Amino acid sequence: MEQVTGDILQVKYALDTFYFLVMGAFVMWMAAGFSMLEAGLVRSKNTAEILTKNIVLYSIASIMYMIVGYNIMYGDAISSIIPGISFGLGLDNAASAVTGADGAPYYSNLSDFFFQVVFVATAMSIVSGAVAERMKLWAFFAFAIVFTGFIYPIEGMWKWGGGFLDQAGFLDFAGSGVVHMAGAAAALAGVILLGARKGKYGKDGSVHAIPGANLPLATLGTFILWMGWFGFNGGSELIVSNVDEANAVAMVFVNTNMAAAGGCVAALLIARLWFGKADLTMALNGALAGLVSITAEPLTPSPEMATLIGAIGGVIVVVSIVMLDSKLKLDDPVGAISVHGVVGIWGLLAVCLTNPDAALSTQLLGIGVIFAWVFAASFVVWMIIKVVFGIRVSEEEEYEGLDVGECGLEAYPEFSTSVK
Amino acid sequence: MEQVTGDILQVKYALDTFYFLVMGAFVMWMAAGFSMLEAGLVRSKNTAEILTKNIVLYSIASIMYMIVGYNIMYGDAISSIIPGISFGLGLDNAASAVTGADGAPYYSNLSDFFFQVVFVATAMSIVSGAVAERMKLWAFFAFAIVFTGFIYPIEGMWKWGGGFLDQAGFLDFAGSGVVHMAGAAAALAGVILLGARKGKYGKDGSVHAIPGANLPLATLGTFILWMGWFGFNGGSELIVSNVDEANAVAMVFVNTNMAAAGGCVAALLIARLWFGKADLTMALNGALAGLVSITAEPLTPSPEMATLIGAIGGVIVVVSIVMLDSKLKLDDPVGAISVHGVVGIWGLLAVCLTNPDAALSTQLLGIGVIFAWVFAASFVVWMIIKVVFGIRVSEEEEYEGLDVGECGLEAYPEFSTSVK
Amino acid sequence: MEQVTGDILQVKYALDTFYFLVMGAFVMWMAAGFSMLEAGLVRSKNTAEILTKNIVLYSIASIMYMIVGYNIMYGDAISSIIPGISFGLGLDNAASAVTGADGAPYYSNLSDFFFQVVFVATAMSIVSGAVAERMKLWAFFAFAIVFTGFIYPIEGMWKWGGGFLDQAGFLDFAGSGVVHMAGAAAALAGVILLGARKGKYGKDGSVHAIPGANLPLATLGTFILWMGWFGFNGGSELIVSNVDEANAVAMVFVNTNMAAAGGCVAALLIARLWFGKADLTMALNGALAGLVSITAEPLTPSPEMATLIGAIGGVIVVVSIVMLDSKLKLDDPVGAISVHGVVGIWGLLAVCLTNPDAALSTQLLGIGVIFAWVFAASFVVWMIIKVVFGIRVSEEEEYEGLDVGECGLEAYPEFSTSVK
Amino acid sequence: MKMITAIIKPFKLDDVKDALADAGITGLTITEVRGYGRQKGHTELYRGAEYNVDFVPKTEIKTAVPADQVDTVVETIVKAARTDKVGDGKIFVTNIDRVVRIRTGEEDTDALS
Amino acid sequence: MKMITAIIKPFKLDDVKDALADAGITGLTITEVRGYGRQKGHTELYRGAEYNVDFVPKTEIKTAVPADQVDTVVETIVKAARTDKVGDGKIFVTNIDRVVRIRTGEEDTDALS
Amino acid sequence: MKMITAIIKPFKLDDVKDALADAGITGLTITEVRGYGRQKGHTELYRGAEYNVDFVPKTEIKTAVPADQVDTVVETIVKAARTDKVGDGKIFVTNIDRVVRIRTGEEDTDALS
Ligand SMILES: Nc1ncnc2c1ncn2[C@@H]1O[C@H](COP(=O)(O)OP(=O)(O)O)[C@@H](O)[C@H]1O
Ligand SMILES: Nc1ncnc2c1ncn2[C@@H]1O[C@H](COP(=O)(O)OP(=O)(O)O)[C@@H](O)[C@H]1O
Ligand SMILES: Nc1ncnc2c1ncn2[C@@H]1O[C@H](COP(=O)(O)OP(=O)(O)O)[C@@H](O)[C@H]1O
Repeated sequence: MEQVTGDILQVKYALDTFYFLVMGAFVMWMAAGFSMLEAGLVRSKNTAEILTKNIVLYSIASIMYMIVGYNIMYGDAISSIIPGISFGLGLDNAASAVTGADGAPYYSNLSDFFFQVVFVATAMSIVSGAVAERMKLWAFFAFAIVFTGFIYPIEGMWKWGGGFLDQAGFLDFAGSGVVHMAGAAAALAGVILLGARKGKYGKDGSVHAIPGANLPLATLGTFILWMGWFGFNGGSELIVSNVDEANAVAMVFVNTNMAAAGGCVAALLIARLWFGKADLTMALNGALAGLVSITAEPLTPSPEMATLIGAIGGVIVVVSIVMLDSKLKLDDPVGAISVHGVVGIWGLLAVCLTNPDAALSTQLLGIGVIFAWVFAASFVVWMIIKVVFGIRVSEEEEYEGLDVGECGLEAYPEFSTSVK
Repeated sequence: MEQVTGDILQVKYALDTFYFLVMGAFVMWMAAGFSMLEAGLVRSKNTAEILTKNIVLYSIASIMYMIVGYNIMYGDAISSIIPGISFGLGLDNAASAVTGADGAPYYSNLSDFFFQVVFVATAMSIVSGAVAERMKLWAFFAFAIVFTGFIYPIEGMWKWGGGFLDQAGFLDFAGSGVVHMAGAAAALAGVILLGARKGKYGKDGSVHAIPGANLPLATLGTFILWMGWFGFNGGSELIVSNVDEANAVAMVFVNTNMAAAGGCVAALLIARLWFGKADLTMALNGALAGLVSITAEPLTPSPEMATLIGAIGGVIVVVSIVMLDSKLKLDDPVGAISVHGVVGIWGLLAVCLTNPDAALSTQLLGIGVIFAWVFAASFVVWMIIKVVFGIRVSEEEEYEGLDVGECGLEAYPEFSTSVK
Repeated sequence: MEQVTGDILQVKYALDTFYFLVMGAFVMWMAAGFSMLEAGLVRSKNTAEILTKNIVLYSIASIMYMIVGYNIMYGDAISSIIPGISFGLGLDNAASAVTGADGAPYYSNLSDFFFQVVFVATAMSIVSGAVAERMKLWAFFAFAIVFTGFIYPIEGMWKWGGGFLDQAGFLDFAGSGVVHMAGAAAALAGVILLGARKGKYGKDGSVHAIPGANLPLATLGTFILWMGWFGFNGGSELIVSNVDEANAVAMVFVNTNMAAAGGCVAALLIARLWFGKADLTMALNGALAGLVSITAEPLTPSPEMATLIGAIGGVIVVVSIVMLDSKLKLDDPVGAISVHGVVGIWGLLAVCLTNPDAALSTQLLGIGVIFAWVFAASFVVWMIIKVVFGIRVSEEEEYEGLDVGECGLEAYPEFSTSVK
Repeated sequence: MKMITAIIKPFKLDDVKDALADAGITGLTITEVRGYGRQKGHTELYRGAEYNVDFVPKTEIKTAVPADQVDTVVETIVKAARTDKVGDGKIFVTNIDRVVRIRTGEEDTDALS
Repeated sequence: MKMITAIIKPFKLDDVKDALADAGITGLTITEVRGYGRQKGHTELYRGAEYNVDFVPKTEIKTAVPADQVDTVVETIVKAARTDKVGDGKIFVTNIDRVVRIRTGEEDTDALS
Repeated sequence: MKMITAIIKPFKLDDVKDALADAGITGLTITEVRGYGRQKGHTELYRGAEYNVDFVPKTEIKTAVPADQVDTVVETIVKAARTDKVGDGKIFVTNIDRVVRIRTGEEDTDALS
């Protein structure tokens, strides 16, 4: 009998671990999504560079989080604010522990690491799009090291590592705040220090559009992100191996899908009404906004409510993109600050609509704390990099394109034309 | 002991739910496949528009099916022909029900919804390719609302909702008919009402090829569909959690793969013999035809037989594409009517080759009923849209491209040349 | 009680089968990765042809391995060197066998076939890139038939089929040697017989770069391969359904990811130091080299060690690509021989660093045997094809591009410019 | 010999080519160009920001002909390329001193036949 | 009438276009070309192998003007396109025998207004 | 000064460029064009339907030279571009009234050196 119970626990452990790994692989896939989205929304002369940034940032994130980030976020903390520091990954669970007493582990520690490491890469991917087409490649990598090794893990510890935000009752299921708004805050600090692309704003304050070179890529990127998000939110339930948890994961999948659908349709409608055209890039940003909106709470809303939350996110993102672009003159080529930052805040607030455990004040506290920390810390780091190495390429390199300047090659050597 | 049995039932429920969700995510991924396939096979000036259609139709399908479609298809029906109507999604299963008596649920209701909703999106995706490069964007969306909310769910209820086709013994495992031929029938009605693209047919009846702008995208789309089809067919077994079911799912995976391989090789060979060249687009359509062929019955054939069924599908699709194009003058830029419609019929007939429960007459009944209903209903809806709003863009917009006309942007602003 | 134990065994069987199928689908997805990688790294005029090669080679591999290859590799062998020959696939396991005595099957035979068939396709995909832009399409297919039906299965039997290499203690977890180096050896034989592309080397021995036409595609391909590799290595653990196995699979996922990250960063750094530019294509090859490096042993290294093993692979690949290209004048457009062959050898040797069961001499034996067999057999087959049909297109066709010559269409009819 | 250079609307290329072929002109070189003239391009909104498309795609056709065929050719092009809408384009006639056919070294009118 | 053909750096196109518009020139045809001159292109390493980019992207602007406007136009272009760095480009002035506006059939200076 | 315009097969560009460089010509502007002539293009089947590729890719090379160098340059191009197969292309020589170097304002032969 004990043998049988042990066997069942082992199977559950295996199922939960496998679930975690599959969901993690889906999230890893989001790295490809960000790459394609960003590569599609920049000009052809800066495409190889943004691709280099994306694949290398994912690699840097993996390495830094393994070395120190994971332990900062989930290791023994000094206090609920100050994390401890230690290095490397520990051993996995023994079979005996799993079949042991109450509170036995549900899944492999390493599967947990895998799931977590793809999250930090997601946060960092948000940054690359916003600073595209003008930031130095190696300055970006320097920032990536600090962000993925320290800035993100510290605020991550405050919430998911059981720190003070968690204790205060701040709710963020899969990371509208911890991941998305954090990435956007780091991006915002970078964009402010970096300035707009040459030619984006006329001397007379006029705003010029700089169309992305390859919209099929951008669309592919959005679909990849949409798919990967099933892992992002679906895996954040952490367990699947009993009826209640399985139902919860199913609910998360459905709501994630519905919010994206709502955001996509809403953004397209707004764009159509406002600009007179069905701006594809807005539909794409709308779908992503729907996904960000639901990420803080994909479990408690009904599917209808999730659609609505996503749709509101879709409206917000269009308004925010236009405002940041034309009023605040913050040049964000892919709309990352709006999609992940502004809509991330909406997502955190929307938790209060359906989750009885949420309190508006605590949600605001969380938003304020995460934003303040990430923005301030990032600002300082960008500033140091700016002073020491410089963060912006020369004007000439910007005209010629970063591909040739930084990477020594062209993304489309046979297609691209000389103008623009 | 009871506790243990309950635990096992819970694990099985969890495994089946998880399986359903993963398979569903694969099917969702097919939306990206259709987008890339279609974006690759149209001209560059119509690419952004077809992408917009694809991502938005997926969103519309999700929303409409949630609101009303799912209930029409699987809710309480008035008779075996007339479905009932109700709105929204119900609660999920309680743990107690799962561990209860015989006939307990296997998997989460919401995971079932998720799996079903991606199917309706697939059916709708078939339509977009056939009417590409000339249909008004918003007319298409209007049709999508009706098709995904009503036309598809009604015929879906007749078979999968336990309606009269199911009762008659009509067999369609994963939807060669319910999904693929249905999509093609709706597409056919649209194509007939819409007419061919300008320049497709000369005044003298000559047929002009209009090459797709980006074949790597089309190939990527085909690979995505191939991958997603493992979910489409593999998930349609519905259960995986015991030896027989696991074996069945494995068989479905193998046969799905083999049929695609057979279709791809056969279509390439035919194209080589017939046209003198190894037409890549035919190899792609051949692979898809193989997949459609096996979808009605991926379980009973041996892998060798599955290869053959797929190969016949690959031959049929090449012949059908050429006939529709040059004899019937039905202009279908991506070959959707042939791939999903003509080959869908072949798939439904091929069930009789290996499944002893199948009867040719019943299969023909099912083909006739589904085709007649979807074609007729779609024709009426397209006609209403045509009369009220118009379904075709102006000749000038068609020359300039729908991207600028409908979406206000270009898919490849830096690459595309002016000719064509 | 017995019923319960049987139920648990059934669930485990189902879980392992499902795990196998999902991992196999990930590996199948690598076919898309190779397609996109290769399509991105050739010139636009040869893009449709390389796509045709890729999707059709996958189909041929599926069919040949079903007909004869699988049985050669895993059927009853005549001796530990000479495989037996038989055709077709057998029946799957009965439920009674699963719940029977010791040594009962863990998972569906057909799921095993599915997992294995995608491996042979991977090996064959390696070849297509190396011989790109000059080999005749149908000569390539002829080789694919022999390679996937015989050459690969025979050496596969020596290791994974329990043949003499296995008995000698040669270790190759997921196929750095059996799959990757084997593919590279076949490619090398082809490249030697084929010669370099026109214009690659000047009469004075100068080396000319021939840039790939579409680096976003190449990057997408790399991300797809990275993702698919979780299935490739993760599935090669074969079982997941208890604590130890689940932990092992998790470790394999983590190490696979870390090795790729290490390879990517290392290759980029070397390229930057050596060439002065952050060559994106080297970062991509570096990530793949990291993956190949860890494939022979992804389980015993710590994640830190895996990162290092991958990083060394990343350094090796850059040096190897440059040496093969400029010193040995072996023209390999995508670097396949270096990534899969040279680094495959490194991976096999690196097993000795962490696996106490490994012996350097046995690893060298395995490397020698596999390389010698595959190279020699492939050389003979290529030679026969060369003599009988010819393997290289005419000079004129090479200038015009294989797309028009072999496939009768262009990959990008609206974009490509005439120069190059 | 004269060089006739016509800037036309891209979708008229086939008509012009066919008309010229009918008129016995069998040598053409075409270039994809972009034009700026009375037909003013348009302003679009991309992500809510203005986007001027100042230049309109045009196709340039060049054909070298003996001086005595200039009138016919000009007329043929005008007829075939005309849509009566702004932006139909221009034809420029310029003088050529010398023509050489690379393959044979033939010169002048021989090189054109 | 004269045809003024200017080869300029691509990013100067907007400046030149605006300057010409200010000078009353409202018809232009531009072509994307690649140039080889004193500005020598550069050698890159792609995957460790040399890669000569001999040709530099340039934009060619053609505008047909009445003979008496040539000096103004040339001057305007020189001023707007100049960066004082090698590779600023060249202007060529050639003679046009005849101009026809396709839409109306108008000829010569009428066709240019 | 004369403008020499040569339409050649694209893959001959490097040979022609090198031959011209050896002959002391250091300024070129090239354009990607498509040609229609004796070399007739071809008919393909795409998805079973006919597809005429009437126009063949060609490269146009323009170089402005002092009048006394015309013969050498023409000869050099003919030699380097010749494959003796139909479609090798044509060379056109036209007159230039005036040349200006944008960077310095130098005129005519000074602008070409
Ligand atoms: N002065 C000019 N020089 C060179 N090209 C010109 C000139 N004027 C017009 N063009 C070309 O002719 C095209 C059509 O001219 P436009 O003024 O728009 O219409 P139309 O010829 O019908 O009056 C322009 O897009 C441009 O390419
Ligand atoms: N002789 C020539 N004939 C045709 N085009 C030329 C000639 N010389 C230069 N060009 C064009 O002018 C461009 C600029 O010339 P270049 O010699 O690089 O600089 P600069 O004009 O400043 O001396 C070249 O890239 C080429 O397109
Ligand atoms: N009369 C012409 N005017 C302008 N370009 C021409 C003319 N005739 C030929 N060409 C150009 O020269 C190219 C080669 O001409 P073609 O007649 O095919 O071969 P060949 O020059 O060997 O006789 C054509 O593709 C076209 O670009």
